[in-house]
Amino acid sequence: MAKPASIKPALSPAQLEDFYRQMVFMRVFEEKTNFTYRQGKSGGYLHVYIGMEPLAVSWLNAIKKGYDYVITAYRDHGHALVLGSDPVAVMAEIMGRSGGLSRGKGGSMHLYDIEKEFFGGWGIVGGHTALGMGLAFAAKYRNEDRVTLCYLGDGASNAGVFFESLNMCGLFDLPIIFIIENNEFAMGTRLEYHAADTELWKRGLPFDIKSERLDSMDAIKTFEDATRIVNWVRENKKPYLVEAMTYRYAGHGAADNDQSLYRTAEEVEKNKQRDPIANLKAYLLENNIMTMEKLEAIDVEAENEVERIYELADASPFPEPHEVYDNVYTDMNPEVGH
Amino acid sequence: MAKPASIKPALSPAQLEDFYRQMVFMRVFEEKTNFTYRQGKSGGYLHVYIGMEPLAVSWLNAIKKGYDYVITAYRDHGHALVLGSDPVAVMAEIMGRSGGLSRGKGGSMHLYDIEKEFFGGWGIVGGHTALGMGLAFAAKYRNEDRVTLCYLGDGASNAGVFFESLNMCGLFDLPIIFIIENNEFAMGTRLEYHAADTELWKRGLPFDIKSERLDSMDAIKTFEDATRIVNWVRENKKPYLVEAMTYRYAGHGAADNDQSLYRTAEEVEKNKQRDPIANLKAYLLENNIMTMEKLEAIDVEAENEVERIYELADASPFPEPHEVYDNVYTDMNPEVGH
Amino acid sequence: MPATLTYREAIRQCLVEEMDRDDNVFLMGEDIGRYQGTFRVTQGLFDKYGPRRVIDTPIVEPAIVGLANGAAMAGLRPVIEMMTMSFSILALDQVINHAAKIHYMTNGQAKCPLVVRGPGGAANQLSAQHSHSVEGWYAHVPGLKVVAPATPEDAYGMLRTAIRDDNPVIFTENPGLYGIKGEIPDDNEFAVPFGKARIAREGSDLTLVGYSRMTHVCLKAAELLAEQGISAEVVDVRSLLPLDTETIFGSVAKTHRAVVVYEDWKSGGFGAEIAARIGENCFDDLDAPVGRVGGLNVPMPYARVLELECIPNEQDVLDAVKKLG
Amino acid sequence: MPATLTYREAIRQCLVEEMDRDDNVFLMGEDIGRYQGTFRVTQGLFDKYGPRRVIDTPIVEPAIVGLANGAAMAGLRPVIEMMTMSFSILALDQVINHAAKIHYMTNGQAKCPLVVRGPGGAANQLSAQHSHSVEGWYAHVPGLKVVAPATPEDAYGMLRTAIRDDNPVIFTENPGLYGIKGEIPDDNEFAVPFGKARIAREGSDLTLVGYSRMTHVCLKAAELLAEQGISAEVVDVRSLLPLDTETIFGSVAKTHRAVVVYEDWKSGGFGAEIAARIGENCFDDLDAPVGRVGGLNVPMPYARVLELECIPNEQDVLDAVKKLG
Ligand SMILES: Cc1ncc(C[n+]2csc(CCOP(=O)(O)OP(=O)(O)O)c2C)c(N)n1
Ligand SMILES: Cc1ncc(C[n+]2csc(CCOP(=O)(O)OP(=O)(O)O)c2C)c(N)n1
Ligand SMILES: [Mg+2]
Ligand SMILES: [Mg+2]
Repeated sequence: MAKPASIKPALSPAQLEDFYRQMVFMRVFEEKTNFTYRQGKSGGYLHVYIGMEPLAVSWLNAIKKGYDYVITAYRDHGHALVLGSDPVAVMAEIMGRSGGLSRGKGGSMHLYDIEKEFFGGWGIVGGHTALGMGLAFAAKYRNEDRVTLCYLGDGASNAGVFFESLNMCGLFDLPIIFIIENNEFAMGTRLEYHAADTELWKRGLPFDIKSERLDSMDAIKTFEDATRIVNWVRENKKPYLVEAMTYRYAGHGAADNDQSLYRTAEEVEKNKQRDPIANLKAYLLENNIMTMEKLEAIDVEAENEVERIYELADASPFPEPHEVYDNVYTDMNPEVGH
Repeated sequence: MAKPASIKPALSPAQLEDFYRQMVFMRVFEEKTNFTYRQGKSGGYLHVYIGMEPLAVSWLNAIKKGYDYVITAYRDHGHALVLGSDPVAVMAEIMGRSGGLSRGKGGSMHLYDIEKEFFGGWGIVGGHTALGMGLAFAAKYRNEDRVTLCYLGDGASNAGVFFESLNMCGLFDLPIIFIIENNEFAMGTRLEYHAADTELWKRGLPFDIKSERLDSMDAIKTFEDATRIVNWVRENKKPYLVEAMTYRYAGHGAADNDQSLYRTAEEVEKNKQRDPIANLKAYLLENNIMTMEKLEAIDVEAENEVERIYELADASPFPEPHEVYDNVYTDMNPEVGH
Repeated sequence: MPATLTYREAIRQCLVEEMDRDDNVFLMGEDIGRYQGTFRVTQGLFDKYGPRRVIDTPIVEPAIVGLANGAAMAGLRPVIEMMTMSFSILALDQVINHAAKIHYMTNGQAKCPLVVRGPGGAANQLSAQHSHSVEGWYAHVPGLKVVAPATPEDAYGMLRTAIRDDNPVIFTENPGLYGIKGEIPDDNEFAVPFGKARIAREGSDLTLVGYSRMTHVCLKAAELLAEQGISAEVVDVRSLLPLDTETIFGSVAKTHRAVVVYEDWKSGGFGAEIAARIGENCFDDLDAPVGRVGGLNVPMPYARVLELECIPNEQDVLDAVKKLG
Repeated sequence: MPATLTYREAIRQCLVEEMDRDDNVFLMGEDIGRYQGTFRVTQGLFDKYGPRRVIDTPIVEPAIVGLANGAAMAGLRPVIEMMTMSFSILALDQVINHAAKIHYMTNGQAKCPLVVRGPGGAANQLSAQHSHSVEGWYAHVPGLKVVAPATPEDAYGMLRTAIRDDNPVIFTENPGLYGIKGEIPDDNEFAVPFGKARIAREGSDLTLVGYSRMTHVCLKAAELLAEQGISAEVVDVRSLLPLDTETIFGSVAKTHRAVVVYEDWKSGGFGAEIAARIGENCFDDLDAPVGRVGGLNVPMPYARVLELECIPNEQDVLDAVKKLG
């Protein structure tokens, strides 16, 4: 008997190609953001999703984009891109330009595209999980069937406010999926040095919340899992907790340039065997879904596209100094001057 | 085969009598504190342990008093009494007198007797659980075999800092016992309205912490459980989580005078069948350990003793106004004046 | 017809009217529903609106405010009760580092129409951990609005403004105010704008500047001063952020003397900001240094005799006035 | 022989000396051990002392400070690193409502010898949530001591005082200071007492009052003023709580003019307290109102061009001086 579509969705060849394109684009885009950092064209803290792409591509293609709510921490470029933000505005924001999503007020860590129901982009580890709960609360309050996706790191999964939120989400039956991106590190601190039990999916157990651990390096499987869980939450209007097993290939952020303090080059190399893009590429070739030629064309296209985006972003002017006072309030100015 | 003493300690008749005496004394003492409140001789927030006595008597007689560390929230009279604080100083503190444990600076919620290793007495729900962790940390740091008992309420067991502390205690292998006093209410909010899953012992599950639920209305059984667990923690130098099932007969605090908002009189009556003092009394009679005469003599003795304590406390003068500046710092004065 | 209500009732009435007007307004907090609120401000509202709109929570201030932030970003208008403002300290990160920055970091894409209300300051022997005045910390934070009404009318009218405001508003009450009575206009659109101080009493010889319960202490002091032939003007600041310096400076320009009165710890309290601004802007008007009366710089002790030492009263104000010379 | 060290190294050296001296001293914080500290202040210490005394933690500021409070009550001397002081906002309840009150609520039975240290203020484009100056909030709280050294020597000597102090001490650094160099005495008992301001530069025409990195901004401004023939005295406050008003007032008595400079948001920052005290106590000495220069009252924006608008610089000080007339 064939499984029903809602449980195992078939990804068409066109969709698979699209997934590949989105992941490659994301990776090239983020490598470019690292370049801007090295060039001094962006600053502060800048964190890429390299190696973790299926968490954005597979999950965000499993929800109703522009309807379901999405929120994450500071490792947020990928989410904006998949949700359909103008990539020039994303790059410009990262470069602190007036063409940025927030005209340079937010930067890499604070991307928002509220029209697309993308709620950021937050810098306080764990803090946004309560905001995610609030989004889900609003959907339930208005009796909408929106689902909220709330991403957080393994490090963030220790934060008190996250547990408080799990309890409230369970208590109020809020339609939210918490995705713990277990990339094995909280900055320079390995999982086993920050979590008493490294099986983070167990954090749902005290709250009667369905919880599971999922491999998240395989874009196709992740899409299937995501579809299943998103459907479940939409139907059952209850929270769900996912521990997504992944790995961070890059440093914690662009400024993290001594990774030997917390991992070996061999470990990184070993994990690169799980690279979700290489994975998908191999699958597409082995199953004759796409040719090497076509795949390479997509790679080149991504390079060109990102170059064009970068140049457009770089052409965007810096904000005007007086803008510093804009949007502190909706309706008044703050006290002006030093 | 007889169970080894460390697993099932025999309580001698003398000890049983002593338990009874301590519980009765505690109850009469606390009824008197409520009286002082009604008389306007004490103020603020005042919370009694009535119905929950075994949590103090049985546990604190299972530890090494004056060596093991004890910390709790604001429902703290019983702990001070069992740990051997001068009851006049306890009563005087509750009445805000200079003869009080803190010369009236702390009040009912903030009793401390540091010489006796009693660390209070805290008013911020959940906040002291991290302090408890710190006590256990210090014991481990100095390679002592002290155990820390940290009590908290069912309401407090939702607090983020408690989960953060559980994780750290698990991570660092700290010798601490968290006792969640599940008295079914957080002020006027019933358990099921504040906890997504009312089995609070599960809160240890994500952190690989041994956790169990225990009936705590039976003083003898509680003492056995306590002895077993204290021994285990002392030997294994690891944390332990206990959900202690109990019930609060009094209002949340002395100012909570409309309990019908959250429970029925029948419910309270029903729970009074579990009254730990009546329980123990029945056991002592049934097993011919004590006579009714002796038991009643103890009751009367407690009444007289508490009356004497109250009078001594009431004779203690109020602190002098200038004392307001004392002990803000160990070594200097704060800025003085309005 | 205007009604005479207590401060507590005035808040409740405004809550009812705003909830009736706008389904997006909801209340959330600890023991506010079934238990009717610790200070009974929300009495009856759970019965009236049910658990969808009057929501009892666990004791988790950070998550409560976080939930409200998220809900506000998604278009709702949460009104959060802090059982006491002392507990809001646990949620400061959510208020300061989230709510206050949402509009700015999104460059106006998102709004955070949040109200956090509850009693600030000392009640009666609640001891050190429960007696904080925190309005000064909040008033230091751009992105927030902070108000501290002293009368039932202002509580009623400013809460309306707060609920309809698209920015996060900290609305500080005071345990000592809940029982005071006053007239409320019979107008469910009555709103007191933020950023306008109120002359609570006119006078010509000196200006007493207060807010919240201290306004009443200033008024009592003014009466006692009047007996001594000194005519004190009392400015009730009401709104700390935005702050109506125009009214304050105007009064000082007239009286040439000022004493700022606040219950919070004296050193570093918001009264310092008010005093500094008067000093800076009214330099030529001032005939004496700007006086300040604040709470004693000690944690709040339990014993009533000590507690009373800490909280400013009218005698402390008189002493400060005397010191101006 | 005195050594020339960076501010970062000066702190590290003091940590080493105090850890060598007293086994009760331990370090705890996020990424301070194996990762050597985000700003590399604790570099090498994990290797030297091992995981018993240099402890990496999860990212749980409230529990970290709570643990430290408990450990301090039990006789240890924890030195906590906040990765940035912005994150200490999450732990404010533990600092303010626990650490600061332990000694008082126990009426002296317990002590809380805790040091919380880390960088406060803006670094470089860290945006709104990571750029807070919080020393003013802490300096408002009786029971805490709060210091903000500007030089390697003071960092070295004040950290020693902090670690040996039996009270909770907030020790604010600044990202912009870590790299500056200075001489450190060759004396592992060298300690700079709290509550003593430092005259960083003598002058006669006006007093600039600053602390932490702003001391250097004041010094630069003083140089520029000297070119204009104005002799500015610079008072480096160093210790906010206790505050050395004697030195500040003494300088103002000499110069008759003062400008207070701080990086924190201008409105409600601790500079307001300093300005208010000068205004109150030096009324007859002052020839002009007390000027203030603070950070712009906006959340910190990301774009460098905007960020630079927010942080006070020497030109802003010159402008304020000019305004005094
Ligand atoms: C409350 C708080 N404390 C500390 C930091 C500094 N910090 C930023 S990211 C980070 C590590 C977070 O790790 P994780 O949650 O696993 O997310 P990842 O970076 O791996 O995506 C730390 C410690 C912060 N931003 N907020
Ligand atoms: C952070 C904080 N929030 C709210 C309160 C007010 N409050 C005091 S006790 C209490 C209920 C706590 O219930 P529980 O933890 O079950 O302890 P119990 O009173 O039953 O012993 C509340 C809400 C507080 N003291 N601290
Ligand atoms: Mg991680
Ligand atoms: Mg309870």
